[in-house]
Amino acid sequence: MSARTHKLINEPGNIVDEMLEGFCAAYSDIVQLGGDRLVLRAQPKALGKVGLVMGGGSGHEPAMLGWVGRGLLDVNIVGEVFTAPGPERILAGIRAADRGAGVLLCVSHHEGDRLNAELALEFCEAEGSDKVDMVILYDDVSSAPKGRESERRGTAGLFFVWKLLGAFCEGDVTLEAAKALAEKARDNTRSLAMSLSSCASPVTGEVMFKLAEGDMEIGMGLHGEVGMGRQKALSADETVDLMLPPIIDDLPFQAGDEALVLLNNSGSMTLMELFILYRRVAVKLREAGIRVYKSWIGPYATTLETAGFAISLCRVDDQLKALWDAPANGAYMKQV
Amino acid sequence: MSARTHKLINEPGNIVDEMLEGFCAAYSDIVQLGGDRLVLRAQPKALGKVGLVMGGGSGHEPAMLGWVGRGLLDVNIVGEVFTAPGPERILAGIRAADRGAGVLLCVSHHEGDRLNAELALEFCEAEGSDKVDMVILYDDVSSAPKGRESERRGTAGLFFVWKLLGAFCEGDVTLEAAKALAEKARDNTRSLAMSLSSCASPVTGEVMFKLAEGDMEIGMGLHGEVGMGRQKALSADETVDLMLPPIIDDLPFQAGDEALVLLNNSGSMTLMELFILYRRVAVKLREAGIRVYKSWIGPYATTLETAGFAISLCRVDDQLKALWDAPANGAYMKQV
Amino acid sequence: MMTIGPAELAAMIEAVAQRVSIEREALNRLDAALGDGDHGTSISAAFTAAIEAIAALDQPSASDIWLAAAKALMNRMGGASGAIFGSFFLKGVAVIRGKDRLNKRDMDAVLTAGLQGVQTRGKAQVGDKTMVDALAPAVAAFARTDDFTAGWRCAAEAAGDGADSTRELIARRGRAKYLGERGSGHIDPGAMTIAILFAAIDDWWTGKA
Amino acid sequence: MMTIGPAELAAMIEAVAQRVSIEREALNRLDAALGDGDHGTSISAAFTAAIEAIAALDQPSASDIWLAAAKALMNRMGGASGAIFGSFFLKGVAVIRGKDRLNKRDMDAVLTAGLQGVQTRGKAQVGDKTMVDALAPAVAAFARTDDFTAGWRCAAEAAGDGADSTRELIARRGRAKYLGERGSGHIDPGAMTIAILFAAIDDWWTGKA
Ligand SMILES: Nc1ncnc2c1ncn2[C@@H]1O[C@H](COP(=O)(O)OP(=O)(O)O)[C@@H](O)[C@H]1O
Ligand SMILES: Nc1ncnc2c1ncn2[C@@H]1O[C@H](COP(=O)(O)OP(=O)(O)O)[C@@H](O)[C@H]1O
Ligand SMILES: [Mg+2]
Ligand SMILES: [Mg+2]
Ligand SMILES: [Mg+2]
Ligand SMILES: [Mg+2]
Repeated sequence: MSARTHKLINEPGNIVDEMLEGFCAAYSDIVQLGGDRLVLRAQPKALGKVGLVMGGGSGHEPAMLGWVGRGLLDVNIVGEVFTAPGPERILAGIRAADRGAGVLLCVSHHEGDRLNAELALEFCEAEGSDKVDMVILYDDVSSAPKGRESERRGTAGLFFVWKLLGAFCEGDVTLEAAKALAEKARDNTRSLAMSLSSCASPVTGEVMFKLAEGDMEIGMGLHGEVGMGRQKALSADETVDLMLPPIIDDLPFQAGDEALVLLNNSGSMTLMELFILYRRVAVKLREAGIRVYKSWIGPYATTLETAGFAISLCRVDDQLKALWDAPANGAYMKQV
Repeated sequence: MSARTHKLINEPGNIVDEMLEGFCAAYSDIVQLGGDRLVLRAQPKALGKVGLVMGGGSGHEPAMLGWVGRGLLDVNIVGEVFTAPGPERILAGIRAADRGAGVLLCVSHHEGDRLNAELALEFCEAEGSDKVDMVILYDDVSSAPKGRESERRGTAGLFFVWKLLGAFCEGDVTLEAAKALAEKARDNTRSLAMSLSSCASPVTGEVMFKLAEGDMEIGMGLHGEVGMGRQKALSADETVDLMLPPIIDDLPFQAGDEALVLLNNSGSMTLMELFILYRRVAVKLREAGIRVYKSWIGPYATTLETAGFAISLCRVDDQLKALWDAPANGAYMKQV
Repeated sequence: MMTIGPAELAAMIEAVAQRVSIEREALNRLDAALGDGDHGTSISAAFTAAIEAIAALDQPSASDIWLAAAKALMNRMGGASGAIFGSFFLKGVAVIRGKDRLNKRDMDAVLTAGLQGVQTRGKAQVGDKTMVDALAPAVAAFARTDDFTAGWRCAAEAAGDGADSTRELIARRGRAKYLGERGSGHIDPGAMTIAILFAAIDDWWTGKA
Repeated sequence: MMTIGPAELAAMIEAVAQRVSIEREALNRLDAALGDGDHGTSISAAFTAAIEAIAALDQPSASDIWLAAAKALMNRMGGASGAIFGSFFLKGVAVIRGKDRLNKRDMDAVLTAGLQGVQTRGKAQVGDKTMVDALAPAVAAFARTDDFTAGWRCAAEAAGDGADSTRELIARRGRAKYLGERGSGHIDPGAMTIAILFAAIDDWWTGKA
């Protein structure tokens, strides 16, 4: 199966700017467009609260711009397609998020994101601002073995971290506490993704990688990075049975645990398929004695129009459950 | 471009039941699964309120099951893929929605939905129950010319009607008033859709219709019914410039009007493209003096994994604006 | 045999169900050209449901059988075609009710009522490229004959010709209508189902009469 | 010419920008095999941004030029490669600062510092199938020579050989590392950019010296 190469865009060089204009116009009650491709809250959070900044390449919409809003992030710095923004923009984002109580720069672990965040923090240090810290987030069990968690990639499961951390930072907390909470959420989160198809770059018009119709790839990264290997595509239940154990065994999630569950659509999976997949996930978790606290199914961190999905689990205690249930109002994450 | 024919399902004959099991398990705080493939609210609405029922074929997820919940529908009756449920199930749905103040059966206008709804109402009459009425809803300007609105198809824009009507029926209103409100919302709503690609049926594994890579079809129905004609695919701005005038001129929407705007993703469009398209919609509406009250962009009524989108506008007055802003908590429609 | 009773009606529907099931993929292919490609799957599932429903009846009358078929088609198929194929049987129920066995004249009335039910429900006329293009001539041909043997034979022929005639038509009902001219050149799947139905009955009757 | 001043540094970067822009599609194709297919587009846009930034400077010193290039590469390219290519220039800035013109020895130090910046930032060693496989031998070859003419010539050759050497390697850094063995058989696009960069400088120098 070939990916769709005709995109409804205008000039390939303008896609990020035009996308941001459209997004911020559509949700002007929630977000506003700053300079330097910053997506800011329409109403900044109160002074004296820790600011949350997240940068990243585009092509994953609604991530991350959809999580800017009350109870979520303060600022999203938007890069070119699948390309982390450079240090200058990150610095601008940090400044925009500063409400006087420090800023936490959240990094979804990819080499580009980490390197540019490090550069930005070095510039911050050089400027003498010490109220900025950084947390590296990862969740993808396929990208490095157990014991080397910090080498893993950040993927769809980080959604849990943004939501939990966002709720936490609405309260009167310190920068240190915010970082600790982010690490707690991260260290309880595990994900694994698969793909049935590729996607085409809106910039170059080229298909990102080759995947034959009827094949699947387990362990995909968020940018079409290939994973643990290719095989004939299986049925829904077989696919879940293959993907869930490596997630459960890694943490490990154990009988008696409670977990949030995310089934992330990488782009063009149908919800019908995702619901059918979820059904099996629920059965298997019940068998393992793991209680599902809440579930979310949909396109949260996409890879353009890739057909694929990720399973993410986050083990929660009373603190995390309360944070999960706290209200949120991002354009693409609403907790009522 | 060929559609993806490998689906992550199990037995093709079980997809609707497995989908419903998965969906209702994932969102058990919002919905519950009744017999006869009914999706019901987890907590039924109070006695003495008008019940809202909506039937329809599946394959459009999150429509309609995603709109069951507080402030929205009471019951969704789910049919086979792209196939309206038969009269017996509709009757079961009507009974399940009955809270003693009458039930309004909402029909998205397609021959199958209308015929089965008529049959169900005839059976209701035969049973002597007179507190049931039906409203036929349509919005697609491409399916019949102005003056013959009642022949038009129901498409993505009906989302406005469910939301507004759902909010209305949380109040103490009569069945007659509910029907009048549904008609008011409908009569202020217009939509037009386009596609860049087809989709494959999960039942038969066959591609639904042929559309060459680089071509587009304007005026698509919700089931891949072809529309006003095929042409070479255009840029984002050109596409909007082609699609918006027939919508605006039809009602017509006029300078000074306020409107809700929906950009519906039929499946595998990227949000990046939809934001770029929205940008142009906003520009053109501004030029026409039409004020955007609120906008929604995303997959609301899909046609499996079709790549395409619809523009829908709904003219609103103070009553409709208040109803729009009223809280709602469906699995896929949350108004905070 | 000059009359048809409950057991024969059940056997007749069973014969239809078998034939439709054999033609399932062919009907899907016809529908793929004009509609959504599911007609064979759904009509076959509906007839299977009908024979199951009939088998579950306890000492059914002739009208019980016709009603069970009507309900199975409507509720199992769903969609416009479920309502339309179901209406064919539903409208016959009142005609049959109270009769133990049906003679040729009774069957004329049952088929005529069924056709009327289909057209009241679906508003299709001959020439609209629907199952009516096969059903209407079949019912007329049946009515022109004097006994069942000639009746089923002529109905089957007329239904077959009627189905063929849909090939060049432009649809004015059902999903195919949105195709406009692009639908020309393909036989309507619903009309083909009617042709299969009468052919199956004719074969069943000749193997039997 | 025994030393290089601000005007020559600017011209040198301009020569690189031109050559990279000509090779844009070829670099994209290399990246399509190993990564996300954008390397040519982004490195070319970044060098264009660099020459614009340099043109906007008012009477720049040599280190101003090097800093402007660093910032343009980092901020315009973004991604890992922006940080890495940018670090090459950024680490040279301190070495240049205060110097009006650079002699061959100074340039040795600038390139060596740049390589160190790249490796400190990106942690890639020779053999990891990155731009370091072209940059490290080029810097070493340059340092082994006594004058600019021989230096640029030898650096260009070493960079070209280094880029070639990446073909059979298995990537341990960058996006390509997720491809594993499947990436073997393709030249690393970043290494090719380094080869192009030194070839452009060598040509510019010979046309000029
Ligand atoms: N209004 C109508 N009147 C008579 N027959 C109709 C009408 N609409 C559809 N049909 C018949 O239904 C057939 C399609 O059946 P099927 O594929 O099962 O339904 P659907 O179109 O809902 O998928 C058409 O070939 C046509 O013969
Ligand atoms: N850690 C690293 N150290 C050195 N070079 C690297 C590293 N990571 C990536 N690169 C270089 O960057 C090149 C890819 O650049 P580019 O395509 O612009 O970035 P991206 O991979 O973000 O799309 C690779 O070919 C490689 O030479
Ligand atoms: Mg890139
Ligand atoms: Mg159908
Ligand atoms: Mg069909
Ligand atoms: Mg690249």
